Amino acid sequence: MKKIINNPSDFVEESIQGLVISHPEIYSFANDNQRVIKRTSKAKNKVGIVSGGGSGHLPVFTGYVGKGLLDACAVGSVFASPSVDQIASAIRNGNNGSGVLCVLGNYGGDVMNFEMACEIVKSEGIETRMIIVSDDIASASNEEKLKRRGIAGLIFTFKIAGASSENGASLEEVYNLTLKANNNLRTIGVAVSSCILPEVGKPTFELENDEIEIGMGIHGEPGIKREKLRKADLLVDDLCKIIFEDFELSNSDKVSIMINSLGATPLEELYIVSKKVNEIFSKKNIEIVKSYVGRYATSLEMAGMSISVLKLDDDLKKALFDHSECPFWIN
Amino acid sequence: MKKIINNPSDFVEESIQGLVISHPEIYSFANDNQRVIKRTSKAKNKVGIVSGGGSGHLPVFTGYVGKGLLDACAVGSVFASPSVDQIASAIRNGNNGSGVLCVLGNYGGDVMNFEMACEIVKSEGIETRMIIVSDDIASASNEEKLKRRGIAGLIFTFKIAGASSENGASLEEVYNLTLKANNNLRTIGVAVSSCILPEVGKPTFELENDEIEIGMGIHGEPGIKREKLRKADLLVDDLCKIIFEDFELSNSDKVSIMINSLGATPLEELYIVSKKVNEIFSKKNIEIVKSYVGRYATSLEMAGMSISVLKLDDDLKKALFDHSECPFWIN
Amino acid sequence: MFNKLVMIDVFKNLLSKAKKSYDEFNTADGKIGDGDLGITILNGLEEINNNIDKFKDDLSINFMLCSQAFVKKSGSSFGTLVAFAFMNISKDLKGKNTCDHEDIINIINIAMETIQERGKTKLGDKTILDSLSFILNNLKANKNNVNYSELFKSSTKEALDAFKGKKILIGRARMFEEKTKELDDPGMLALSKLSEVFK
Amino acid sequence: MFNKLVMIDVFKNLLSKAKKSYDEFNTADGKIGDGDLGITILNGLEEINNNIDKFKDDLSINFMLCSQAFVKKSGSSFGTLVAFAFMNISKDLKGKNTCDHEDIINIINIAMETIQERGKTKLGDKTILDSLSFILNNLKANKNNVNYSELFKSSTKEALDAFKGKKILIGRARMFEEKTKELDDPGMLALSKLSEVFK
Ligand SMILES: Nc1ncnc2c1ncn2[C@@H]1O[C@H](COP(=O)(O)OP(=O)(O)O)[C@@H](O)[C@H]1O
Ligand SMILES: Nc1ncnc2c1ncn2[C@@H]1O[C@H](COP(=O)(O)OP(=O)(O)O)[C@@H](O)[C@H]1O
Ligand SMILES: [Mg+2]
Ligand SMILES: [Mg+2]
Ligand SMILES: [Mg+2]
Ligand SMILES: [Mg+2]
Repeated sequence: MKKIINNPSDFVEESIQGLVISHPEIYSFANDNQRVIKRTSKAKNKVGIVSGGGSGHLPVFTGYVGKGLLDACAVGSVFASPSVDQIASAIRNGNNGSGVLCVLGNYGGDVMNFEMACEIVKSEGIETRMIIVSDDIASASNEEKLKRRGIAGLIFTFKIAGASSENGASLEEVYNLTLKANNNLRTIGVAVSSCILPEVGKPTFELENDEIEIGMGIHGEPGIKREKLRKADLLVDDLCKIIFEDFELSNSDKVSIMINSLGATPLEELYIVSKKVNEIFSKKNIEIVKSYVGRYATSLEMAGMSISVLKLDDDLKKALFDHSECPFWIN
Repeated sequence: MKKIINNPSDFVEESIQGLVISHPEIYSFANDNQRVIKRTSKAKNKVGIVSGGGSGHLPVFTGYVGKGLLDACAVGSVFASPSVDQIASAIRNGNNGSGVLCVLGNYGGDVMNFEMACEIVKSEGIETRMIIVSDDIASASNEEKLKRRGIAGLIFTFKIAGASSENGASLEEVYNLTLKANNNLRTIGVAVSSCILPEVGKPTFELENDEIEIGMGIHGEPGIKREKLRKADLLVDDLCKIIFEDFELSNSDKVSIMINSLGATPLEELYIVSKKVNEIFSKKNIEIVKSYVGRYATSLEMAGMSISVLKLDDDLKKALFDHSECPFWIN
Repeated sequence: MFNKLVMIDVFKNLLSKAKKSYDEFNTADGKIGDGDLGITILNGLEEINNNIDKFKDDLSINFMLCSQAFVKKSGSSFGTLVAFAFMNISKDLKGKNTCDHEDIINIINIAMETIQERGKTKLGDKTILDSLSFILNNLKANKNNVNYSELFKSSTKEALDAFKGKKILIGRARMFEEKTKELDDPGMLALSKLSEVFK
Repeated sequence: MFNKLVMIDVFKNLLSKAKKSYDEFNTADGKIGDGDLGITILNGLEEINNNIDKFKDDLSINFMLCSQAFVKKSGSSFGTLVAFAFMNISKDLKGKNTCDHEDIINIINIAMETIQERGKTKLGDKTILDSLSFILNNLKANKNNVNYSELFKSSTKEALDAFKGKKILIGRARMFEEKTKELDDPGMLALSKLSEVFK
């Protein structure tokens, strides 16, 4: 995979500079930190929603800064956590005087750094809560759901938290609704080919020509099993089985689904997957209220995709459909 | 590149079925033709905007069906023109009683089939005009601009035509504004790696590990020259030079740009490109009113990108920013 | 004499030839175009052969089936032109069960007119139109005891030779300018290879 | 005795060792994690060495520089834990120019507390915490004429051996369950390899 880049060491800086210069009406740099992106039109008197994480996953994380989504975001190096400093700055910039909810994926470095940053800003008088998103079924058993990684489902939690805060909910209320979203969220993914870190220059992992890896993480962490590539319908059947085994969904349930490409896998394939997912859910009489199909959380140019399910109640549904403004989310 | 598909021969049908089932509020199948997608909420008393072309380019073509964009679209096989039948059906379905503007890329098969389809529906009393989009600088000299291929710039013409028709313009007026858009439009692209046609199963072309191809078409047609891969900034410099040599832009001009990925090239790289394009234009005092950065016109999982420039006047600018509804265009 | 049985035979042979030449045609097209000429030809001929048991004595019906096959299976220029040509030939042959020499001349004429009209091509652009014009001229020059197989083969070969060193002036190839001088037009090359099956 | 000069020497040696072991650490981490442990360690040590001429006699300052280097260059768990540990060590060593045996015990103690608190790890989870605990025990058991190089090397090796056949209970590795029994924890492996440079 050939990359259209300059110096690998400038990869992150240049790409977020490009983001800000391309959409100045949405994104701005924080004044105090060039690895922090904040909303160009700062919100007032609402709970701030802040995220952060490694680069290489665009639109995750910083692409979701915008009205109705994130207020600020700390940008780490490729696949690496932002530093405590950067996160603390993001929290300060995302704070609108009503406390800040941090929404992040469950990765060791990120969690530790967010915890530390929260301690620091606490001493400055900023109240924070943390939602550690853990939607990846493959990364831990159901009993240990809290240890699961956060992957594409992250975006649902951004949207729910953002909408809830925009509607004037308190920090406690925003926290509770987002927690419910995280509890109602499951993702299972499959990788079919690796990506190449700009600084490393060779694939993170190798898969045989007829191999796929179920449950691979968005950094190329191994998944639960390596299997033979098979027809999309069979694969989707198996993935949905994994979801249903983990997550009881019944007849009258309403859900939103997200079919997410890890990067290279084209939309056509995602829609082939979405067709099958819709058929499977419809057979079970589970209503798909809304499907999101596209590149929402990527791993550079990795090929593969994930299926996310968010079970909705009235509050979550309202928050999902609420207005927002960002180039990567269509209402 | 491993594909998540079923039978290659079902690739197109299944992907558009997935599109319709995933976004039923936007897309519907025509009653008379399963290769024609129309708006779910049919417009009234406005000029119909119809397109069509090969599959494998999503969101192009059929993804741009929606209010303020296309009324209907004929879906060809992968990289192949839809048939005369299919196009004629798309025109009938896109017709709201006020005539139909066909907007298509300049490819032999497409042009011939659209011409034929227009003759057929004429005998049924449907008035049509045709805009053959020709934005690809690499595919013919400036003197032969009309022979150029249509690539990512297509989307701008869809948006302009759709907005203009939505505002109640006559067929003649919609035609004229869209023609102006096509005249004001330039695209130059570069491919860095090939895609694989589902039915062929091997790469359409091969590039050496350090090679890129300037001006490659979205079906893998050779470009104007094969060169060494170089730093993004140098590449963008050269591509912008090609644009400026072809297209006189001056000090006070306002433009919109589109940085488009052919598929695998990730957003991070597009933003690195966008940053440089913004810097170059800003040095020339050309105002970029709006940047679109993403996957707007793809070639399956090909890697590479293109830069499009649309010169704006007040009418074009208004049409560009007008409201529209489709999962692939954010207002 | 050309009739239903000959036509069936020809299309069976064309299909097996197209299978053999699949990669060659794709590769030739890939040098200057999108590399789908082998696909176009093979898909169209396969679809014709899938419908070959619908062939009737009335040649008009058969050419319409051929046209529909190419309409259904091809979206590339070559396939579209062939589809249009077959359609116009079908219209012209209404009610005919056999073709003699003059009819064959007429068929080539119709094909050339269709390509000129639909493809906006001129003679000399280095396309299949030029191959057909070599066939036409030779058909006109030889009226008795014609070995059609030989005539098609040699005419399409002559056409290829005649255009060596000339630029391709239409289609995707046009943009390559000088480079196209050394290359055969893929459509002309395909016609030449496919002609080897005529009886 | 540990002082500024020894510290400079240690970090120079650590860097050259990290360069040599870069692939090995990435590969070990890649088997159960995201394959960045070599990057994390190398980047952090390079950044420390880039700042090594800022080292002062006051060891507290030096450990703070080390902490900042890891904060700046690493976003992975290992790097973050190391950064926190260096920070807490720095706080503890304020004003100190040398470390004796008891100080070194204290340093290891602080590192372990930090990792337990920040990493929410327990002894026995098969992580770097366990390697440190073997070092600590051996430091406590040997007070005179200690060859630190040997002690670190043998302790981290003992730790590796002690955990062969046990599951990794934390981090990305946890999900592999049985598979992790046969594997060394990449962090523990790295500490063992890196220990070979202590003088
Ligand atoms: N407008 C035209 N007029 C005559 N022949 C044409 C025309 N366009 C294409 N051809 C013939 O078809 C061949 C290419 O066919 P094809 O691969 O189907 O084109 P494409 O894929 O570019 O649509 C050319 O080599 C040429 O002989
Ligand atoms: N919470 C933790 N507590 C103690 N040690 C840990 C913890 N997390 C990771 N480690 C150590 O760091 C090593 C992995 O480091 P690293 O590659 O930086 O993790 P990651 O990339 O998953 O963030 C592990 O082998 C383990 O020894
Ligand atoms: Mg072709
Ligand atoms: Mg073609
Ligand atoms: Mg790691
Ligand atoms: Mg890591």
